[in-house]
Amino acid sequence: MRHAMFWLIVATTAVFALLPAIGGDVGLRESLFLAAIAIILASNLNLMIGYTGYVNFGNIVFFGLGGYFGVWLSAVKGWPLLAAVPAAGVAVSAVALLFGLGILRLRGAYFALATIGINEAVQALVSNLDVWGGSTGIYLSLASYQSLGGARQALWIVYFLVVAVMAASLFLSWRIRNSKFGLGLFAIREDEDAAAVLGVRPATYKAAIYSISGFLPAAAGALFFFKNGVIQPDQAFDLTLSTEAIVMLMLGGQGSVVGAALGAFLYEQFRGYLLTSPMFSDFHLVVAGLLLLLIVLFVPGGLMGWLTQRWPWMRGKLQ
Amino acid sequence: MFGVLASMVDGVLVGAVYGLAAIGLTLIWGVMDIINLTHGAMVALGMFGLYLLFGHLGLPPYAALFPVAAGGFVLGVVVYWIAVHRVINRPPLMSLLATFAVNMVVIGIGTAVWSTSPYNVAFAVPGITWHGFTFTGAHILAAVVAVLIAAALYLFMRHTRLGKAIRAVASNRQAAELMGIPSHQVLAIAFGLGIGLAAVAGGLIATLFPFTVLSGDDYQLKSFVVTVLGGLGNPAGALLGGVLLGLIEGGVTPFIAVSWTPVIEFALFVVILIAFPQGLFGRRTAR
Amino acid sequence: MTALLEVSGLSRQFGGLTAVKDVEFSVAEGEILGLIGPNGAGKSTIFNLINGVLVPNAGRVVFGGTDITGWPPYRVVRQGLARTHQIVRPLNDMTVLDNCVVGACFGRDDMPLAKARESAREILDFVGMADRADTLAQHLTIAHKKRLEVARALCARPRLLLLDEVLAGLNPTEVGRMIEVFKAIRGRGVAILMIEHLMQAIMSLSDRVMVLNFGAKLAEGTPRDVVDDPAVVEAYLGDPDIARKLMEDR
Amino acid sequence: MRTSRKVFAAAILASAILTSGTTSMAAASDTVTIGFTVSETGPLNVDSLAQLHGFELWRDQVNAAGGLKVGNAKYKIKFVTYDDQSKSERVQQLYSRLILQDNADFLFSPYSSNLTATAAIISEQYGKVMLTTGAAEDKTYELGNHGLFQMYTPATHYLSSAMAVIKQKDPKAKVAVAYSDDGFSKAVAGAAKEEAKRLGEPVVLDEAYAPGTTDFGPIINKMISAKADAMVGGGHYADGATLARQMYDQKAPMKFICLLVAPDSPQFASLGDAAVGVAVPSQWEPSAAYKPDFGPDGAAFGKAFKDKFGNEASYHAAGGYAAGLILQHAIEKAGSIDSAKVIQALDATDVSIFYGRVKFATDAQHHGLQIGHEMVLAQWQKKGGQLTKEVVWPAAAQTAPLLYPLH
Repeated sequence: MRHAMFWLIVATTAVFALLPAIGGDVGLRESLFLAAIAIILASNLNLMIGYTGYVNFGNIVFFGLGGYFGVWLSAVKGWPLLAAVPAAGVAVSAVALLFGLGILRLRGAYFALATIGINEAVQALVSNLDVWGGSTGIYLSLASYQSLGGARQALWIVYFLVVAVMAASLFLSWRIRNSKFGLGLFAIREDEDAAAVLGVRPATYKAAIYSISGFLPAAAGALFFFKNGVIQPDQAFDLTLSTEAIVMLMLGGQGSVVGAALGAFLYEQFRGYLLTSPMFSDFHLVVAGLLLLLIVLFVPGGLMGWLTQRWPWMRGKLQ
Repeated sequence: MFGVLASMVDGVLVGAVYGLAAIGLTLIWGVMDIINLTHGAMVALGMFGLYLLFGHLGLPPYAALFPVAAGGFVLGVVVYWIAVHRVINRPPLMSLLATFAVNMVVIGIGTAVWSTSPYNVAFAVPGITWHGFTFTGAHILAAVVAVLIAAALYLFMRHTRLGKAIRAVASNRQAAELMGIPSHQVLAIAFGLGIGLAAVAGGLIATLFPFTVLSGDDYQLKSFVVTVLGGLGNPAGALLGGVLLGLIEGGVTPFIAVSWTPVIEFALFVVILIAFPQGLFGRRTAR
Repeated sequence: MTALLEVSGLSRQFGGLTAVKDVEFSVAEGEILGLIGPNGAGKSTIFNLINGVLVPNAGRVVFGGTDITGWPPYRVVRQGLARTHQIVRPLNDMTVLDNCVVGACFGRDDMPLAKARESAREILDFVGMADRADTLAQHLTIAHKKRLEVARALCARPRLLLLDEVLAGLNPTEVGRMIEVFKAIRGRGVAILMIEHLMQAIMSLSDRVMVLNFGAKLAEGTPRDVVDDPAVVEAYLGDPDIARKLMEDR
Repeated sequence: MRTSRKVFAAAILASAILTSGTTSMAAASDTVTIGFTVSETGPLNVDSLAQLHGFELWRDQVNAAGGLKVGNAKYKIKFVTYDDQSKSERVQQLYSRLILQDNADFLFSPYSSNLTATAAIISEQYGKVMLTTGAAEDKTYELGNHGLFQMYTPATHYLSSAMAVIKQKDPKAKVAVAYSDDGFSKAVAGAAKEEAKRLGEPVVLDEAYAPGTTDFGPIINKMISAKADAMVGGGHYADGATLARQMYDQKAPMKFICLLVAPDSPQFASLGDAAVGVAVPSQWEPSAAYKPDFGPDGAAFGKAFKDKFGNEASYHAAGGYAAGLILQHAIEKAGSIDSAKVIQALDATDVSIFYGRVKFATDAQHHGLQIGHEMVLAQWQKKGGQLTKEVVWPAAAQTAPLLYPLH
């Protein structure tokens, strides 16, 4: 059963990597690129919301900060992309640890609010940071892609790296879910005080998972904005992206590895469809909002919750 | 020197309106322990409500506040029964998301109808000029109206049966039900009141500044800051918190670049949330 | 007998109210000490002070020779001192087995996951809940939730178990079963400090009994001594006849 | 387990169908497809939609005349557009889609410099031509692109005429610079400050405000405190209009006000008296009478636009129309719709249209930067109780004398 999950992750990764590569289909690549980013965001958010029960409403701050560190290191400081991306992850994890020690004293909705505050504060701060170009942000010249063999090849490389980060996110979610660490997190989610009485050290666990959940989104942010060619504060710290990640998680089912990924994938495709369909392009927000409302009111467990409720035997198999 | 003072007076005037906007949020928060993420959308609807009543029906702006409030109240009750009623006893994530979903729907419809272009309520009230600095009449009136509404709310909560029922439900839902208070009706009314207040605040803001469908979000964020400053679920604190926020904004802007104000604002928000989870004034109740 | 737990001068105020006042007692290795007293006497507060949920204003808690005063709960349990809650606190959305695995994982032995799972199954078998291992904790009956609470605490492989009114709310059959479990626990050499209102049970199980009233120790001794103590009878037991009957049932 | 894999596979399949639902239809041989994204929603939508109207007018006129002339053939023009929501998130996906699925032959840029830079990474790879309007920042053309061609005068030149006017009228005027904290406005303001330094005008206030700002009270108080005589800056429509209105409401004693973008829009007249005297650097004005070598003259364009959309054309609209016109000119010159040939033709372009002269830089450092076009300074004035926008600078294009000081 454990191996089944492993192979599922391998198979998903392979599909993502190979499907567009075989035909050289850039359109499919672009669409899967956004899906992979969504899966990364939702999976790592799942570590906080689904596993630990803490609602990180400002989760996009990791993505944005990672983007800034990554673009700055690669475009301004001339680091190779392969060094800049993990460095962005490490830097953001370190920053997250600092934030986490402060705000993780808060619980429930208070924590959620504080995460919004952090995202807004960071955005406002970065807008004033001249090293990072302030509100103008940082532009990459096409020459930045030369070391990867030109823009065309660079975009493929970035895509494969994003798929790798996605695979790492899924793998991380799965390993944590089945680890002692994960068990401690679940205990915190269910009842933080009871967990402490059982020997779980909540403060350490929470700070650790908050920091860990920032690592891969930061790497994804570095890759996304490298490919995007420009990074500016309002795109990097866009709160709606944060909330969309939550919607994805709800759609798939919080707490579940497959659920987070599936929710992200489906939502992303759905959004893309709504945006480009002439009938719904005006109403994509309305449709997405109604969908979310219906899930919250009637299927709070999301897709996976619903499936395991109908077929309880799936519960054990899908973790 | 006069510049700093003028800036602070302006801050207080605008702050009273921030406070009014925050009262709607904090009332709902205090009574039903729900952070209402439709707040911003409702503020925006209030803006457009005033715009339509003033621009198309020709109502005087301050008279138009009454139908705006009434409309907000009705909408709030409807939203309560559709989206909030079922999530009220569930984990905080659920009520956050339910209200956020409503927010998306309202903003989505608003965007389709009004696009995201800016709108303007074009009217002016003569102001007061003092050492070359002018305080516009609209600012002064908005602050006065905000304080009047806050006072009316206070009296309502203290001295009417319904107000007392709301406070009873806020402090202990089960106990209130045992005393024969139909808690869900009361909650629906409280939610309606909160939305009505958000809408009125939106209407007042529309008399001061131009707005788009998305403007409500800014005031929602400010309302969070104000709420945290003033104490969660505390209407009087919210008004004070609003004025305080306005003062801070007005007090620091003469000395630093305005682009740093949001940094200070949100850093303050996070720090106060961590250091004083009860807010600077008072406790976490609606009493 | 060497003392496993030594509590001395323990005090705690809430605002102006003194909940626990200068309490002193000890529990020996393998002993069962019953803690009784009227509602609000400070019994649960003492548990909270011992396991670190609350920090005492004064006094010392020494466990197995280590001063654990003011330690946070997660450190206390790793030292081998586990507890149950008066109002059960199951980890609702987790299976019964996982609830116990948490206890085992983070308990005294700091077990790896696989070993903890094994150990948890063994404990579930021991308390007679093996057949419920895969049920979600929230779906259990109250009796089973109580038993889960005990099982989970046991999984930490404690040397001392604090039981907070585990029998309350159970029907006589269930009480009987639970008492069997307690006896078996003692059989394993685990000391127990128990709060209980069910006199019959506490009198029959305890080696010694301590009576608490208004946050202070009123009496301490064998069940017989305590039942015969007029102060205890007045403060808590009320009717001397009932007290006598309790001892006869023993 | 099996089920989960099936579910997942089904989901992938379903979405694959969703994404590839619109299988690319090969463009019919007698049409030219032009693709671009429009900011239908979000903060850029006013300017972006004005620009779209310009594009549309051009398309309809060309199609009504039988189509684009390429050699002996005539091609009808077809647009494919998507909403980018004023965000860069999907821009690359949408431009990839435009190029690969919708088979766009040519591209227009999204509105704004940053979205354009993002889109250019895609267009450049496929050697596509992308005409930009509303991407005024110089640095967008310093990134190494070959197919990007700018229709607007670059940002660094926006306020030079305003600074010159101030110098001429009052050499000792104290200048306040307050601008939206976005790339374009910042670049404009930065250049204006340089220019002020060069001309010896003291800058007494230098403030950037967040792009969504609606309350300018604090900044206006600062201007008054600093005793500024002239104010230059602004950003886009919403903030500019608000700033003008609040300066009027708060009786800021400015002798000269010049704002970016906003006062150019016909909507600005709705400010009433608050609009009087506000100047704007403009890419184009209906009254500016350039003699075109190609296409309609300004009056004809302005009339056609008003007939079609019911309002005066702003310079965004004119820029959109001009972009179409320049593309048409290059295609006709190249006699081909092959991108490489059209790029050559654009490199060689030096033509006057109703919008003024258009010529692109061809050096590697600034390829595609607009170097032919010059801006005018327009000012709202009251004539017989009617608000009109007059060209006040340079003297050659002047339709009315400058109003200075305002108070």
